[in-house]
Amino acid sequence: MIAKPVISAREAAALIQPGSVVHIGGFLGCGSPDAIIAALCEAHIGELTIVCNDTAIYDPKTGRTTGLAPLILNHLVRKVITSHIGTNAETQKLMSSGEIEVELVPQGTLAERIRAAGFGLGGILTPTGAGTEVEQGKHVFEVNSRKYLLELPLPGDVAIIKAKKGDRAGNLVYAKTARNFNPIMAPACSLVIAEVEELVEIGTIDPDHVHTPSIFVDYLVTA
Amino acid sequence: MIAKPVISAREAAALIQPGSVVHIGGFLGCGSPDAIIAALCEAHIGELTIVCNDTAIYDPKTGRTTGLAPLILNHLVRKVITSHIGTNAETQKLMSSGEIEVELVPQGTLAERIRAAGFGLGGILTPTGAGTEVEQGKHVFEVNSRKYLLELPLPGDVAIIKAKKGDRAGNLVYAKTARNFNPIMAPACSLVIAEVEELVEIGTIDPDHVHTPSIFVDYLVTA
Amino acid sequence: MPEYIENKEIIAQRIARFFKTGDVVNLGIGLPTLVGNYIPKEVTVILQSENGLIGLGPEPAPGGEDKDLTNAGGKAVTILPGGCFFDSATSFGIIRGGHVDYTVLGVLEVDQEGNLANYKIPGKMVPGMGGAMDLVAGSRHVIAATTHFEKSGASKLKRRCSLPLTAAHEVDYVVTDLGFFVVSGHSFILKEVFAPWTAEWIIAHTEADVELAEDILLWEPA
Amino acid sequence: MPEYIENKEIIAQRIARFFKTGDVVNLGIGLPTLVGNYIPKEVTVILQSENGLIGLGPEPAPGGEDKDLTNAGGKAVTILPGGCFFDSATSFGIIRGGHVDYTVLGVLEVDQEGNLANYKIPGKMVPGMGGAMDLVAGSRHVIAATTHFEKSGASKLKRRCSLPLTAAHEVDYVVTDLGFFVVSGHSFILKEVFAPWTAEWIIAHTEADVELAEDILLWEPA
Repeated sequence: MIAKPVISAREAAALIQPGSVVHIGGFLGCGSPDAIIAALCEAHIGELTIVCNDTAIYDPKTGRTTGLAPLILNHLVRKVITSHIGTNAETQKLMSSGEIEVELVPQGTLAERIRAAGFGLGGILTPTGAGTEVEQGKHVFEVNSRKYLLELPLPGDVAIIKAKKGDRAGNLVYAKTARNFNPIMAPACSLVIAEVEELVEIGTIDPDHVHTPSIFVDYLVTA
Repeated sequence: MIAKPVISAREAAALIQPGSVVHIGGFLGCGSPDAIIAALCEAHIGELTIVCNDTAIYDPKTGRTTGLAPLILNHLVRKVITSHIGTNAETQKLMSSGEIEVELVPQGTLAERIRAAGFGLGGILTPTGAGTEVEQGKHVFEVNSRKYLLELPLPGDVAIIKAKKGDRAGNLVYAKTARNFNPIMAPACSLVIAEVEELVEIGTIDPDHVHTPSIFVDYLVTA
Repeated sequence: MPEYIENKEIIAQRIARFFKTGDVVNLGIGLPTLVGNYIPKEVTVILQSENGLIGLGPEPAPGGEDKDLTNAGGKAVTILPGGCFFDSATSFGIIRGGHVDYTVLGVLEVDQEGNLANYKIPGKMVPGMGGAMDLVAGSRHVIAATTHFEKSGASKLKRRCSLPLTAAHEVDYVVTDLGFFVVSGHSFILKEVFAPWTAEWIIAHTEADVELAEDILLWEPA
Repeated sequence: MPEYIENKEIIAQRIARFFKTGDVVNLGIGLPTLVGNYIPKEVTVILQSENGLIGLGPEPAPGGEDKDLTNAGGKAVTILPGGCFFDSATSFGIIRGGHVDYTVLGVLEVDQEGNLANYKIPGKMVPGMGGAMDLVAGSRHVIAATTHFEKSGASKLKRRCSLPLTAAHEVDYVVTDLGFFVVSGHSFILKEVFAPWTAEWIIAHTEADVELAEDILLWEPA
């Protein structure tokens, strides 16, 4: 197996072009690549379109943030494709002012659209959203007398994801609910940077326990 | 967690009605539920429609069989939905004589159709088979100037699958390439019977290592 | 009739009685989370959390929080023996595939056609649907858990939802702090009246059409 | 010209030179499997097997077979350190998603439009497509590996396939025991002639239209 470059979070940020479509793993900050997010803020890589489950947590009273919330607070985001912005008041504020465009996608549809992009599907039919605003502008099909919406793939330029453990080849293992969107984002993006808590030697992860095969990972960041 | 009934292969066979649509895990016999297959033969449960990667191996010279080949040899199968019958000469013979109907499906499409059935999708768009006989009778869509076929879900009445290890709740762990179609068949079928090599107590499998969550498994067979 | 005082606990208490051992249940954020406190000891349900686990356990003891183990509200939780973790595609495969027996979720509005609105108020609040649209479209049974009235005093059980829908024609049951209703598709059928309320008072205070079930019961919460 | 004798090893030897370190490669059953024997020591390719693994290693030593570890042909194999296993949906996600750089597979016929037929001969032999249709449709580069002639002496490089297609317009390269061809979409472009053959002899013995590449080479296998 081929070892992947192990780089710093700052070097990772430098690989990401302003204006990129960036998939970011995590669920309200659980399982987010926090070091790379911090480096993106520091390098001020802006005009990003981010694909993410949610815009994480920002509490205006305490100033506490989780996950990718700092990208929103630092005005680095032009568009968000996400299922939920309700725990980050700043996203809604910037949406209202017109600075950020928000495309709301049901969470399961978001997951399937990302998977479809990585796995070479031209789209999937889901019952979710039928009869709601989500249906607007979409092809509707009836299969076995149930209505389904055709949802299209959602690829990205870059995925920044977070794993508990990675080997030097890029095989990744996630911990608990920190897995969430991370495994499906890796195949969907041209450039994949994985932040790992623990970096181990090739051959030390049981091949039956690998959650993300090494071939999906281009760079490793230890954090 | 709730413990699932642990039954014999014979009891498992008795749960399967003649004429059922049965998904059977395995790849040329690797990762097949061999004990349940043998019990089906013994109980002579027939008129089955089977969904499987292949009809396994039958060597007419030596009489050697693997996986589900005995179901074919015992004339228990009316229809096969599969990607490959080339290693079981009997399947082709019975197809030619009209006893067995064979629906050939590309392997990746078979996997996605099974997954779609289990995961509530109304279908998926795949580029596989565009411009071939597989396209016949299917809706064709153009997405980003590539042709895709709409492939529909493939649910089953019963899944018989094989795992290396299962806990009493039904959480399953597969070994190596014996995983193959087993994990995706469980969600796709109304009744799921898992044959396990090793039965362990609830709580002894690391929840990050589970390949098939317990909720998909109805019965356990030790073999 | 006594003066109405909102009572979320009674809603949770009643919903907890829906389940039998082995049911897979998803409890939404907020009010539905309370349901977990009332599940009878003799009934073992399997709680699913859409961020990627089944076998959701109780809150951890203080200091026992694991940053990698949270529920769909971002709160630290635990996992029971025999539970397991999976990614978001699998989690919503479980949900959309009909493998969740009951989803319990809060509403802004629910109507007699089984429509439910709970994800945005245009021009005012747009949190997003999160996993709610999938949960409502995919679960076998959908239970709307809601106080009977808005803060304004208007009933949340509508003839027709006015807010953007989370899902169309998917709600099966509504449990409020006044009673338990089955959605027939053209009315709410009142199956249980919670003491001290009466069917007449409930009908008089509900915007939607309410019919009385033939086997209507009076339930006296413990 | 010498008398033609079919030479599968030379095909494998030439195809092995396509790859660079890090490439993900799927080698089909039969002739393509031989390619693995010729990959240069200084090049590390990652072999994918569609039954669910990357990091395919050499055959096990006799007695070292593991019933749970086989390749797509059902043969006992090994896995290299850093390899991993996955289910069939993931395996074909990898394939269809363009994450396999090269797929090498045998053919019954290949034509100058890049069509390939290798999964059935109607009325005679219907093994099924297995994973071939996905591999050809999904891989970044498709290499058809075939002896130049059928047993009958007819060329396997056709103007137009007559057998049912495995995939339409997906073949990029054809390597036979006479030479290496690029598929232009309307002809085969002969890029390399394998000694001792000549371009003229190859053209004369190929049914399809063959054009000579401007930078045509003569390759003398080791």
